[in-house]
Amino acid sequence: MTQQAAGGSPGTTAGFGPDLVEVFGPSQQDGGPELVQLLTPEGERVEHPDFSFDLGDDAILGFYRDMVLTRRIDTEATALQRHGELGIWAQLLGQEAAQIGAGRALRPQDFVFPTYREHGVAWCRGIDPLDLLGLFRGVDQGSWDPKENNFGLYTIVIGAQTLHATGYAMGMQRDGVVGTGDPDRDAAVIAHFGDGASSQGDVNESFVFAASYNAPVVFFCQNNQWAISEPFERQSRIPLYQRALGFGFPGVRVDGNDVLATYAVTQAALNRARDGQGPTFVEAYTYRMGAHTTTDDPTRYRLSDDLERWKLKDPIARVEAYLRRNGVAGDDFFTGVQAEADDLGARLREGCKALPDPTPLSIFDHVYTEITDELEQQREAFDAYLASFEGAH
Amino acid sequence: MTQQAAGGSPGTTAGFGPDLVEVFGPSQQDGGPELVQLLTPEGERVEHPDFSFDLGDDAILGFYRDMVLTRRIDTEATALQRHGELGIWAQLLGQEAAQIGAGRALRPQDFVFPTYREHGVAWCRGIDPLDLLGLFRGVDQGSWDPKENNFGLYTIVIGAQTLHATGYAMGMQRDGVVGTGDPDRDAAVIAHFGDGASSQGDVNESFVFAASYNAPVVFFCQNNQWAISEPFERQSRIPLYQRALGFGFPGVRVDGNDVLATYAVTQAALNRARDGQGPTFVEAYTYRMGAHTTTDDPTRYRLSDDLERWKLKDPIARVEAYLRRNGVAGDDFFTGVQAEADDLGARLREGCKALPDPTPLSIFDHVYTEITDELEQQREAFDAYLASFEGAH
Amino acid sequence: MSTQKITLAKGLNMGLRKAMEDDPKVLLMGEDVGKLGGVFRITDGLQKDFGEDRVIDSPLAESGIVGTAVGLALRGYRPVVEIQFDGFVYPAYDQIVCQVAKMTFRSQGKSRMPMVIRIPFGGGIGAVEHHSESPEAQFAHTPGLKVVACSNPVDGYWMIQQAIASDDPVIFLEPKRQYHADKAELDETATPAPLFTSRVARRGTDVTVLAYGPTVKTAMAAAEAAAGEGKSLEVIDLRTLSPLDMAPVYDSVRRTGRVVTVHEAHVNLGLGAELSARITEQCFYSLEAPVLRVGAFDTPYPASRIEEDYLPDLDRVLDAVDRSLEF
Amino acid sequence: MSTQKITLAKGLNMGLRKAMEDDPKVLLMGEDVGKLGGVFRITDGLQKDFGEDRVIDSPLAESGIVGTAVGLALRGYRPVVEIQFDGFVYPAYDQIVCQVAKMTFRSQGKSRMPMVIRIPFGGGIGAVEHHSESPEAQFAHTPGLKVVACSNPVDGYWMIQQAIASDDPVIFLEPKRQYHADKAELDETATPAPLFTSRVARRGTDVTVLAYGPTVKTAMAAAEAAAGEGKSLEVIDLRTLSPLDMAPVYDSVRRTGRVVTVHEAHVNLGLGAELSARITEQCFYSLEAPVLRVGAFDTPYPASRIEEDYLPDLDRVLDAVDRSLEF
Ligand SMILES: Cc1ncc(C[n+]2csc(CCOP(=O)(O)OP(=O)(O)O)c2C)c(N)n1
Ligand SMILES: Cc1ncc(C[n+]2csc(CCOP(=O)(O)OP(=O)(O)O)c2C)c(N)n1
Ligand SMILES: [Mg+2]
Ligand SMILES: [Mg+2]
Repeated sequence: MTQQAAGGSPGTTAGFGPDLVEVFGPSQQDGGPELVQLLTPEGERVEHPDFSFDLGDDAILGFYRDMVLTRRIDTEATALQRHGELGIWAQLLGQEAAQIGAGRALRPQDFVFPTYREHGVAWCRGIDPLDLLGLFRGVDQGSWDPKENNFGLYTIVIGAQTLHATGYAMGMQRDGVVGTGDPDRDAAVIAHFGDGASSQGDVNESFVFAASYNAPVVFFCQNNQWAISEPFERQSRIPLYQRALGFGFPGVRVDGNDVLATYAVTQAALNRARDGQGPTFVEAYTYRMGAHTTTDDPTRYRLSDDLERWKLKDPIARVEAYLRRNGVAGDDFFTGVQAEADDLGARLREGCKALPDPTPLSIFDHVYTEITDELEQQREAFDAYLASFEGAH
Repeated sequence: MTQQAAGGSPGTTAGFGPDLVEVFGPSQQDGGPELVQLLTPEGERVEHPDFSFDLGDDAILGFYRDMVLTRRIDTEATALQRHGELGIWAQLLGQEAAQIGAGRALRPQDFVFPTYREHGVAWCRGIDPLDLLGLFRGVDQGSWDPKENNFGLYTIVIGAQTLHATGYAMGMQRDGVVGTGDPDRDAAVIAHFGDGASSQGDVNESFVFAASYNAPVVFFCQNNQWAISEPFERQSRIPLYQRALGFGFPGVRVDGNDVLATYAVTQAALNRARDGQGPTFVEAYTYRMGAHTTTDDPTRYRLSDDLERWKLKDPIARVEAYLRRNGVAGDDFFTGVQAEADDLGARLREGCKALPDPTPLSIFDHVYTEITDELEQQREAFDAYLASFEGAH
Repeated sequence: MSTQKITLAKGLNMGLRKAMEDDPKVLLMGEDVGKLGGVFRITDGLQKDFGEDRVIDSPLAESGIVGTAVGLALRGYRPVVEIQFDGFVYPAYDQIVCQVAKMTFRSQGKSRMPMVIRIPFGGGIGAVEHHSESPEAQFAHTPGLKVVACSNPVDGYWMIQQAIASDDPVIFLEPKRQYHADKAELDETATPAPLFTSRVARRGTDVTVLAYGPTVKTAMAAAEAAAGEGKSLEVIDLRTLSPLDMAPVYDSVRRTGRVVTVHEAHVNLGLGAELSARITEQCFYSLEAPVLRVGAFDTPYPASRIEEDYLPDLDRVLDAVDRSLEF
Repeated sequence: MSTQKITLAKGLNMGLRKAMEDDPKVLLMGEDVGKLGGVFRITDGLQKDFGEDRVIDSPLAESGIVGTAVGLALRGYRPVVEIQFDGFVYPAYDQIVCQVAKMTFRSQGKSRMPMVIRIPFGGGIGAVEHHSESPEAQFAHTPGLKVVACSNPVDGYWMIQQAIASDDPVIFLEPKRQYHADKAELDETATPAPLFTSRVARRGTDVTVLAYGPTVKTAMAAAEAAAGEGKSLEVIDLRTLSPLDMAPVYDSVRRTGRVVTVHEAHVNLGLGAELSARITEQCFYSLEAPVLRVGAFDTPYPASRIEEDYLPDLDRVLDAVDRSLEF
């Protein structure tokens, strides 16, 4: 009933363009004809008229390593949650290419506003993966300094960070680090968010502001097809990259399981921003292979068929196929990366358990830049209260 | 500085389509090539390939009368504010065609969600203009019953009503009054808002919801070029009707000073909605000839040139020219409408001053459907308090 | 088999089902309320039985959800909105305080807002930021809204139905920590107390403890512990936060002369402040000690490893009881 | 010529100008703050002198304004946001309570939010709905925010500069009714009191009256009138609502034993509730009467023709003073 049959008399739709096209039909199952791809699921390099990958095989080896290690962070963290060491974990399984492609396109002076799932981008920014665990273990709310690696704290409230990103980009404009022509100086911001987030007022307002001020920001949306249990179709009935057209800046849909394409497209978008040409929307078309988080149960709402089909597009497998087929890397390399991953896994397991719990009194720290008298009194009273139990037990 | 020169190397923008076109250049001053027009400022009928006006000259006489009377309501109310009888008034001067065209395209079963400036639409819905004054005089917050004329209360919070409209339209879907093919039954909602409002999260969320549920709602935006002191360019760098494309439904820009075109386009959009074809965005391109409200001083922020240019496009003058030129109406008709306007003016002046002030105790009415004990106590205490002054003076 | 043992989650689910059966105008809306049954499974199975038009998965936008619910209410529906977590109600705050709360007043009763906004609230589930908030004071401060909090499975079953039947908008707070915790015996043939009433959960003579939602359990445990030390606590489950049902409170305070309020919200300008002010005003000469307030500290909700230090617990309640008695 | 007579609007305008001169990182943002100088002209002339990059006309979206201000603050700027009217702060509520308020805490002090959110607040200007709200309690209930209210031109000049200098986010409330009302003598060479302190505005011995923002004037008038009847009121202008500066209040209450609070916000869960709770807790044995609260009724703001009945006025304050004295 919510999708009534078109009962209109012919002519009434004149002037409004063609009737709604079936954008979710079979033709869209692979992302549709507009999908930018440079490496097929089978590992074959293809060319695209507008976007090209300008790095060599060395870089691809690096991307491969990044993706494998990122996936290992993810599987380790998932296991740690199963063992009760983390309260929850937001898995990125399947989204490695989207994140590494985007993350490696960044320059040091760029700034990143992540969601809660940007473990791969964090990796590229040099955040110690152990630091990512604190939030999910419940010992902190993100312990890195955003200024150190130009990587913001994870944002839980869906979409809020897209406005922060736009404001930060406005700050860059005011700092004169946009459009100077100096590649070491010109900077941009990347705002990460999901397909679900695209429905939030904040996200659309960030498009308005970014367009209005021509701010140097790339809106990087990982359309992983799901917002918890809701399929992408609930959020939009047209491909998401087209949202940008309604706000007057370009959008492009890239194969988010293709690290080369994601890198190339994100780099081009970041260049536009750094050059002073304003915002771009990048839709990385991908799939959330895992659950929404470790507390989610996707069997309640999606078919395993879907998952199986996407497994064939695995972002890591296709790079491996490319590297092997072209003789860029042999078993040695792959074993080496695997060993590195194992070491990383072990370090995470050890490190996670060793993460210190905050002290109760730390509750009062950093509410303000300096504690207020009011809070100092609460702190002292609580201290005395806690002390009253010592020896009592 | 906020609009940096494009300093990018060629190639970096590949794939993102053409660089930002100058949509606010001279070519856009008349609304641009996409403007749907059926009656020129000189009063000449023109045809449009997609939209046609399907009523006769009788209807045009009616529109003329509507517009003149609506303008009179506006000038009377403005005068009443100057005389201290109203606290404030939101003028519609210049927007008569947009409102009458939209208002007359409605059927009784349709529902309207207005802003604070929809006096012309209110007129079409049969709201007594005197009832419009209560809010601005400060005696009530809208005294009509939305259910009686299917015309909602004025909404002050920018954009909030677009979501109400979408929800109401979802209710119509559930009531089975959409796409049945019965013209007396099929219904739609129209949501009014301004160019400024298009930046609000709520408005964009209403686009998301309306598209997602294919709700029978027409988003009718009067782009009067200003949001108080901010020119349209602050809100969008492309024509506003194109916003809809980003959400997957059609948008069209109509000459909002042309009552025939506005009628035709709105009717077509409403028909789409009633037929179950979902939402449409109509941008009525017009101009706020007056101040934002009676407390505003537009000389602080805009040039009188602009105003003079728009005066040539007056929505009423062009209909008068048409009627006279084609011998549809002569002096008798125009004098008659003028006399009617004078009567209306007199009635408003008298009526406004006679609007009763609410009683102090009415503060407690209708906070809830039944007064709570808590409020009853406050009411009684206040009653006693007020009584304590009686005789004291 | 007129009774069965149910959890709070089950009570709410049964209550929603009953309300939907009784009135075809009742709709459920929210994120993931359909196939998933909500992240807490409160709407489990309802979309299957009532269809997608009555159990509506919404786009991810809280203002949109509440705003469209306003439109549906104006069209004659009775929407029941689920906010996924307390911390995500804020994008909808404008629609709630400016539209939902004011529509009846603005229209002089011509338009009504029979809407329920369900909010899982409170902490203690080991979650990340924004998932453990207690926003009730902000809503209780807003005229036009009614605010209630259930504390147990049986109240969950009845109160949600009563809230849906109300022609006024109701903010319906559900202590998420209790969803799948203790079970209670539900008799579906019983006659429930009216919605906007408090309940004396335990009789006592020394100190009155005022609690609601998740802290009722804490207060009851404290009363049990105190009884062991010879102190008799009277526990009142407020249930309704706006309007407040003060009569049983005043009655109790006039007997005990001492009051401790307990909530998970920040103490500063939390419900305890209003309770203290009213009690002091109405029972000035009965009070043997000032009303003492136990609640979350006036800091943001901390990382979950120390949330139990942050939240009021049995010991903090007992400590306040002792301070009150020693005053 | 070291002093001049100025209105509150002028004081704020001068203060903003001074802050912008002193620190190039200070930016103004909001709707119509540029050429128009804001609907109340508080930013009059500033865009002309500091340019469009420092006085930024924003698209019409409050969440967008505050959200981009967060980003600018993270980049090292000190944004001063103007919310056009109190009733329009709610679309930005989520950004304020979840982002602005929590950023310092979340980042353990690594990120700061030196942001000022200016809100013209309160009623009495004959406006339509949503233009006369008093939302302060909601912000004061939110840890991480600081909340202040100025009441006079001189405070306006100093407090806005102090707020901008603060590294914590400050909700800055301006009594819009006073903008263009009384003038006061400003000495720009004076040394202002610290921002987060209350001020005894008038000494007295019988009853302590606590006010802030627009009600300070009411309280002072009441004190004047009461003096005529031989009653001596001490008036404290709270100035800071979060944190509260209670020392001068307790000191006063210990002398007078009686307190009346006055604000335009709803009584239920308004600042008066918190003041009452704290005073009762700290001055229990000094109180001769319960703290009495004068404020707006617990109803939405009414149509403006009866707003003066709705708002606390001199008579309502005096009535409460009498009730306190007679208690
Ligand atoms: C404002 C807000 N509403 C609801 C939530 C709960 N929530 C967390 S993740 C999520 C789905 C997000 O989907 P999407 O944007 O597609 O990102 P993904 O999780 O797929 O990466 C929801 C509803 C939230 N965090 N914030
Ligand atoms: C949420 C909100 N923010 C700010 C305002 C103050 N305000 C009233 S009208 C207006 C401009 C509206 O511009 P537009 O949408 O173009 O409509 P117009 O007044 O031109 O008809 C503003 C900012 C408001 N009413 N609501
Ligand atoms: Mg997703
Ligand atoms: Mg406008």
